[in-house]
Amino acid sequence: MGLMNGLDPRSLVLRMPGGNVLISSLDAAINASRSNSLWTLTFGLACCAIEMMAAGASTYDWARFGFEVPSASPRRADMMIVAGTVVRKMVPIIRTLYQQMPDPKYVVAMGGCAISGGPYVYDSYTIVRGVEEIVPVDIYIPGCPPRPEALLDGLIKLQERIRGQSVRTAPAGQA
Amino acid sequence: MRNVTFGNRDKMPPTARGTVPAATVVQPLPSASATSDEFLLNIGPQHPATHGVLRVVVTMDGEVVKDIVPHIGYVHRGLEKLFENRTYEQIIPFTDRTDYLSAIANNFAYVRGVEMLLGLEVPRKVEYMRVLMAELNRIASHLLWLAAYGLDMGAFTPFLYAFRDREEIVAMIEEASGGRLTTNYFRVGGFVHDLPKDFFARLRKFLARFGKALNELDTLLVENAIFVARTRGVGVIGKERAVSYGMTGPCLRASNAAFDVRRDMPYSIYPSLEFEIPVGRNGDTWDRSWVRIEEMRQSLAILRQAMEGFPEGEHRARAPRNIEPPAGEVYSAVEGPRGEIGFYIVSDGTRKPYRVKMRKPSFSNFSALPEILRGLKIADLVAVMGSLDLVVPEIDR
Amino acid sequence: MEYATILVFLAVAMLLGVTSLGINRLLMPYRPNRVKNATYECGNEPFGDAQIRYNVRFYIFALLYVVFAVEAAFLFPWAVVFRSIDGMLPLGEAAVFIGILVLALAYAWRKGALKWD
Amino acid sequence: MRAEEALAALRKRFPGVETRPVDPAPGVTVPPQSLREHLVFLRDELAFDFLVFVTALDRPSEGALELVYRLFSHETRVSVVVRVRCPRDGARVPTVSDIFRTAEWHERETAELFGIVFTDHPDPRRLLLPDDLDGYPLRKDFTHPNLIRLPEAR
Repeated sequence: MGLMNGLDPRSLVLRMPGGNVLISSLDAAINASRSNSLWTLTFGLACCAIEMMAAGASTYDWARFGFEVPSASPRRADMMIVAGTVVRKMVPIIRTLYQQMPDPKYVVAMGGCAISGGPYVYDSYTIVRGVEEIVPVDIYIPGCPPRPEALLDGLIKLQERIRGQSVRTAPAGQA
Repeated sequence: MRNVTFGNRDKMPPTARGTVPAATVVQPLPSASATSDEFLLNIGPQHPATHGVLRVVVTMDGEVVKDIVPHIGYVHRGLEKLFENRTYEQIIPFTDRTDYLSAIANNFAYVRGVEMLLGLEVPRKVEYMRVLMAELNRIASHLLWLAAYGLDMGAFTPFLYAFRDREEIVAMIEEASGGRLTTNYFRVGGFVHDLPKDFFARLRKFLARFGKALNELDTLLVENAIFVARTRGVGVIGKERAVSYGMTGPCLRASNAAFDVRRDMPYSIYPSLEFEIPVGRNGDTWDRSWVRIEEMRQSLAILRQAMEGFPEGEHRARAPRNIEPPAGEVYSAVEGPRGEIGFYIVSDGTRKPYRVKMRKPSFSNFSALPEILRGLKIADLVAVMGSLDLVVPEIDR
Repeated sequence: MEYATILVFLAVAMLLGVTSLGINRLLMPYRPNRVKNATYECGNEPFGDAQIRYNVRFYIFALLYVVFAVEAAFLFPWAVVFRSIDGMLPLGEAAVFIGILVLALAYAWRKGALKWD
Repeated sequence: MRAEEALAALRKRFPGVETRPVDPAPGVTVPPQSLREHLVFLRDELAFDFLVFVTALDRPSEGALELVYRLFSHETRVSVVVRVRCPRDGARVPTVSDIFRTAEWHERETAELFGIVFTDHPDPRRLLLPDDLDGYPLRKDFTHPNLIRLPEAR
């Protein structure tokens, strides 16, 4: 298997007399570095934000997987975790924030509210039934709120998807 | 590894369902006049200091704050409209999603209101269980406030220590109710199920350890010299102005006002428990923080007393299957971690309430921000907002 | 004096910079758009203009800082050669140099340049 | 000032004091014109220093909106409910935000959710609702394309 965690198996490790030589494809190297250092845009809307903080705290500690820096500005963020209820007054803001994030960017819809409006689908005149109507979503993490482990599991799935990317067809950000 | 492209990433997602209108662009505010050197600073919905999504437009003169205009409603889900189309039992999970840090206090206030409408007496064991859970929830909420406030003031360590202790409480609450944060544990007349077998063993272990850990947290943040320098005498509000703004909870008690719903409108078994109400003297940001630390110590004392006097008995009273209270109205208030949480429930005899008005502490506490902050510096804005311990969905409902 | 080595050194430095940026430019998905290039305003439409007038005291403090930064810059070479020269002369010179600047600071202080609000 | 004195003074001042079932707090119905005067009396004479909340009830059958002001006194620990009945459309009620500062936001919220105009309110902007939402959501007859009602359980 790959030498480093997450390195693409296509990479070869040659044992040479002078020491090991590592040959890897460009994609594998880029994807390994990109997937293991995803910075998240702190975007807590409601209850899921607290579980996101718990995932960042000492007990669950998502820094083990490379999500070390929750960045407050979209300029340094790789992914946007929409954690909480999306409401129509928030729509232009979410769109602007998403477009202000540099490519390649990813969106994680955390919790029932972000996926489909959650418990507020009926009888709410301001609810947006799912953040996918505003920004393209990559990973959906169900739960109300999802446990920190569920969030970590979702983010690890996102990492695996990123490892499958290629520079030729890197995800095209939104116009 | 197959080559993955993320679906139709190029074009914007179709708003086929048409529920989302074209981007309702927020009209830009008029910028301050060109002659004066005032300018408008927008601390917008997505900002670390706002603990959620509320927007504050600050008119600045240099670095001094001249005026503040808060904008809220970015998580307004229209709950009070939603409640009019839900039965009394279906409303319980929504109450703890308005203020997820004190879900149990919200459940408590709402369920007590419905029980008053029904004239239902709950067994003594249920009262003790409710006080136990409410005080545990208060400590967990204050710990999260401490963590977030540490982050706001630039101290990362309290965040880790506070969350370590909070995880213990959250694990206990989860074992009892099934939910870490949004518990939905209360029912009209009692609880969903009884406390787990080893609950008191874990609680005793927690009480033994947490006293020392709390002193550690206290010296780590609230007694920290830099913290005191940044908060002593900053953001002062007097007792009369605080009461006039409807402030309640630690923010009010910091301004030398010994008002606590557990004393003023006694409910459950609080009259039979001895605990003091910590009161700050001069209503500044440091006092608001100190009051919360002292409250946690008082909660530990309450937990010990409730544990000793814990009676035997049913964990749920004989409540009717379908709850249809007689026509009438009731206001039931509980002392949540942020202040008075009240439910004004008007029933018309059917299975769904005619109107439910939620009186939430953060709504009034936040409305006092412009008066507290006028004339302070921009760095103090972050300190004062953190000390108000705001939970945004509670403001917007 | 072989200037060639410096030239080569310079070329390699330039090459290093250009290639790393070039590769970066080739590999990264580059999609600028109007909103992405707009200033970040916590998610809202940016309003007001950036060139606002603000109090002069910020500028004065910046000036004073520059003066003392330059002073420190001059003291570095002096400190390097200080040990190799015997006698009290270098110490005296530095004292005069620092004295003049302290005088300037005292003057600024008296004139109220350091008064903040 | 003890609780009994406050209650006695209350009954003396307002003849029509009545309590509705279950809520022990005495209720008083006043016309909109004299609302301010009564609230100043309650705050200054009877020490009702805390305005708990301001909200409204939509009574479409009676064609009326019922405003509810709930006051509480920290000194005497007594609650009182002041009610104002006004017509469903074109209701104009004087603001009390200068008597109780908390009323400013409560009134703004009640105004945009029920459609009541609070005269000479210092800042009558919208508080919670998005700008493009017209109609008053908390009225019983409010409909909106985005509002899908929960289907009745069979």
